[in-house]
Amino acid sequence: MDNTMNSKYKTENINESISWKDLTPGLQIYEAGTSKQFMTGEWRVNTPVIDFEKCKQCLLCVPYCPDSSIPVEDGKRLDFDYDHCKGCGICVKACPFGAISMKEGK
Amino acid sequence: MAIKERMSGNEAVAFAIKQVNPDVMPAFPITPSTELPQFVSNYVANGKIDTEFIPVESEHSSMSAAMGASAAGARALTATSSCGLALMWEMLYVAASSRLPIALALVNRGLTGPLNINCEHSDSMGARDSGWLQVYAENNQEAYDNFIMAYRVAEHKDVRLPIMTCMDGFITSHAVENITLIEDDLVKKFVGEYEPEHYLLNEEEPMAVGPYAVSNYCMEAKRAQAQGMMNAKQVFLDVAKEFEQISGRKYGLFEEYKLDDAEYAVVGIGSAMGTAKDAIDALRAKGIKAGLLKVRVFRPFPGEEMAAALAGCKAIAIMDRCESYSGNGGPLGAELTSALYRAKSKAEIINVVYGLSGRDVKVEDFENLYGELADIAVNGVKDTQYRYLGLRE
Amino acid sequence: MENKTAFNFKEIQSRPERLAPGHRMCAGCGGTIAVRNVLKALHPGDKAVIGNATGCLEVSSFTYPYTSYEDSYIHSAFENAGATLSGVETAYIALKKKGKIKDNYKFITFGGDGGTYDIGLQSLSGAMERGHDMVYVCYDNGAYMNTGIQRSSATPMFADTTTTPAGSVSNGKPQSRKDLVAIMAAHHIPYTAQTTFIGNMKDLYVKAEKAIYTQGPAFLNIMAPCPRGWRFDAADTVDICKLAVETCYWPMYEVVDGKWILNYEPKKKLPVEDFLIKQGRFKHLFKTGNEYLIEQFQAEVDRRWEELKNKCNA
Amino acid sequence: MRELIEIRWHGRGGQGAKTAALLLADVAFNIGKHVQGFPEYGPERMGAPITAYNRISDNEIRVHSNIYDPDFVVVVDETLLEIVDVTNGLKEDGAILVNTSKPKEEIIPHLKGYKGKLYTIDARKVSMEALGKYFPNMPMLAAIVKISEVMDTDRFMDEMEASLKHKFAKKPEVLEGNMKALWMALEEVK
Repeated sequence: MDNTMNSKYKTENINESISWKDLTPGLQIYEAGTSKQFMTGEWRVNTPVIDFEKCKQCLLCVPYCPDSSIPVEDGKRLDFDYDHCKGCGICVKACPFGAISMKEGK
Repeated sequence: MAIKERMSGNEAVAFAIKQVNPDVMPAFPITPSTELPQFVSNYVANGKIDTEFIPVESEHSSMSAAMGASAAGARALTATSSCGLALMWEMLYVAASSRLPIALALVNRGLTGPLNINCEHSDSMGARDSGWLQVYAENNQEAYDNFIMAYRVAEHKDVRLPIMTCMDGFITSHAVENITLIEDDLVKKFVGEYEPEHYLLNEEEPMAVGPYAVSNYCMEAKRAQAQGMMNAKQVFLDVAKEFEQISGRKYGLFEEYKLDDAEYAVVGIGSAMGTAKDAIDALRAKGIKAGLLKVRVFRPFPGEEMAAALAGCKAIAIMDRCESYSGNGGPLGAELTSALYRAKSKAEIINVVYGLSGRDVKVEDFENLYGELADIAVNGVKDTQYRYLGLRE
Repeated sequence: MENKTAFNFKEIQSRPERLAPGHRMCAGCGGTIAVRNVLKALHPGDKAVIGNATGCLEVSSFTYPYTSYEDSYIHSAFENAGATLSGVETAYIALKKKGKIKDNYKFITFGGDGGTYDIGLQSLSGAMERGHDMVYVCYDNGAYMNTGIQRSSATPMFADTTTTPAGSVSNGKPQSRKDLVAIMAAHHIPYTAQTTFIGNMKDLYVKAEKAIYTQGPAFLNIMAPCPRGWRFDAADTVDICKLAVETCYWPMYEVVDGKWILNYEPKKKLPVEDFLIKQGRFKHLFKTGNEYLIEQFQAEVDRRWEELKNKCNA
Repeated sequence: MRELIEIRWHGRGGQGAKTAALLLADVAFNIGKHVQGFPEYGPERMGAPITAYNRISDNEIRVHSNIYDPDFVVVVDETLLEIVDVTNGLKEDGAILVNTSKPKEEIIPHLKGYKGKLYTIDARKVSMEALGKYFPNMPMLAAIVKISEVMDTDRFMDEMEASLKHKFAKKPEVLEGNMKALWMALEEVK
């Protein structure tokens, strides 16, 4: 298989306007985690906001996020991944320190 | 060179499985294919095969596990009959649309209603639109040969579809007949190693199989799958040509027996076509120009090619060992009639349903049928073009 | 087999994400929380193949061309996640034997309660009985949510679903829940456990790790609240889980090599109505005159709790 | 030998008629014949009447129907004479072989006026004497080989010895008993 063939099968090159000849056979995908390219942040109506002053970096909010939208780096949580956060608000209640609040809108 | 043996059809296919030595075989027993998992289990128990056998709890699970194994990068197969195939039905479509080159050794038996264990093609014919390649055998030799060629077609990059190799339940599966086997090393070389381009257990590249696809992708995906089926025609022929080199046996998409100058032709599938050959020889001795077209590859359907081969015939009986309950004949009848129409055939055509639930078909049945064709060629189709053979009226 | 390292919450949270964002599950979906955290229990660097029964998770986490899995993934149908993954696991054995693959792989499959308790029960039972080295994880949200909240055999008694609607002559689902964990334990597999999301989810991580790293088949049942189907505000997920455990509606326990172990016993068992009242699907139970239904529900919870304690003390 | 020999076996499930048919196919194959050996298909149950078939030919056999006009019929269990039409379609220039201890005169009335030859053998006696157990298929096999002239009996015995030696490599006493049963049957059939 040459390189042009391989890049043809990259998720970023697959969209709803390409020919049937250019789809991956059996609609298989040969990459991992390509859903990152799909921005579910657009679904959000209300938005969680973190107050890093109050945040104790206990990370308790992290496992409760259904959208893997609380990135952790070097043992510390970063700001929300607003490209993907759907604004469910679970993290607000998961936080024992009241560091997360919801604001209306995006 | 070639090894002369005598074996039942099931033994022959089991022997082919042993020679091909696939990676994974999930299977569930059902008459008359039960011997296949039994033989393979015996090979496994005695270290004669590397195959991992999975004694699944149903045929639905055999096809599901076969899919898992195939997607994972293994050469997978299963075997079944009748209701077992029906229980797999849903997964047949999924296996094909996932483009997984699984082999299924099918031992044809009628679908239940009423319960019966004998030969009929209603099981595989019902699955004819599931996206599987289908190849049929007249006898144990062809069943063996077809299985050896199976993966070469299914795994071909232009095809990538699962394949069903079919033989007649009991008549072929359980009858001991002469057979010529091919040496192990020749088979091994012919079939080759399975080296899939993408697979779940590829350490270098993760892969995802079986998505939900919105309409904007689905129709295109189905068209792409259909292309694999169309491409398979040429691949079947190419593989058969190579096979001839190791076996000396010639295969096409179908077999023509004394069809060149035939005025009256029978078209059919499976073991009864051998019986028809005896009838043809007897009729030819009397100067009657009888001929036969025996379908080997049913999926993809070689309609154009068959119509061309039948071009000189005055009257044709298309035989279905299957009632499709369309009220209009059987599946082969429907599809070939349409191909003949497109080829502007002038032949008179009848569609004959025969051999249901193991109803025997004799040489004299065929002799009578050819007699009827001779009459039809002159006087046209009198009663209905769709009729039963060997039925008590 | 046992997890040798002590539980380290921060370390687990720092592991690379194995369920990528961008999936299309509902906002606040409990099923996704279950999947994400089970996958976090995989040791970083270990390879895995993830299986999946058709359901909300499948249609939302692998919507062509977007896969949310950082590992290889396979879905084939609704009722066969057990069989499908058993085929993958067997292929692994075959290919490893032939020297075609070198890495070690783990096999984890997810199904909702529809695909697990009901239509996929046979396939699951077969896979567990045959002893494949795999984990089957049921994210139990107690109804067929993907098709629009129809009852399943995991639906609690009296729940209002679209096929057991509460009406003028109906109190919702007449039957109580199937005890699938006991059925799985009856397969005498090495590891079976039930959990949900509590506190820092230590219980879930420990069980997931045991399930994944125990040789042979393992089954995990995880209560995964569905805000839509249960009718509560997604933000209340944490409370709902806590109440399910504190009322003993959803006990946390495990069966290890045939030994039943209760992992948590509330200091003060709360009345089940505390759990029920939070959810719209039980609203009709709180109408005047329906107190007896709550009593019946409580009696069932009590009976099962006592039975479980007996098993664990035996 | 006839160009194509067709044989029909009548027995009861569990008696070994099907095995005998397959054994006959085996030995005929070993001497270079084209063969078919197959039972009439259905759920096989101990004691129920069963039918099995052989075709043996010098040419390729393509026909796949049952046998309606056999050259020979073998009746492994004489009690079947009363319930099965064993001579149905049997060619007059062929023969029927019946496993019985009775004189032929007592068998003839059950043959519905069949004009061809009747052979009998007491397979029970042969089997008990040679093997100490009742396995009728070996004596019946030897007898039908002799009657049908499907092959030379010396050649048949050589082939059987070779294949039984292979099959019972670890049980020489079983080999000996079976060979004795075959020898006796060749002598006793009349």
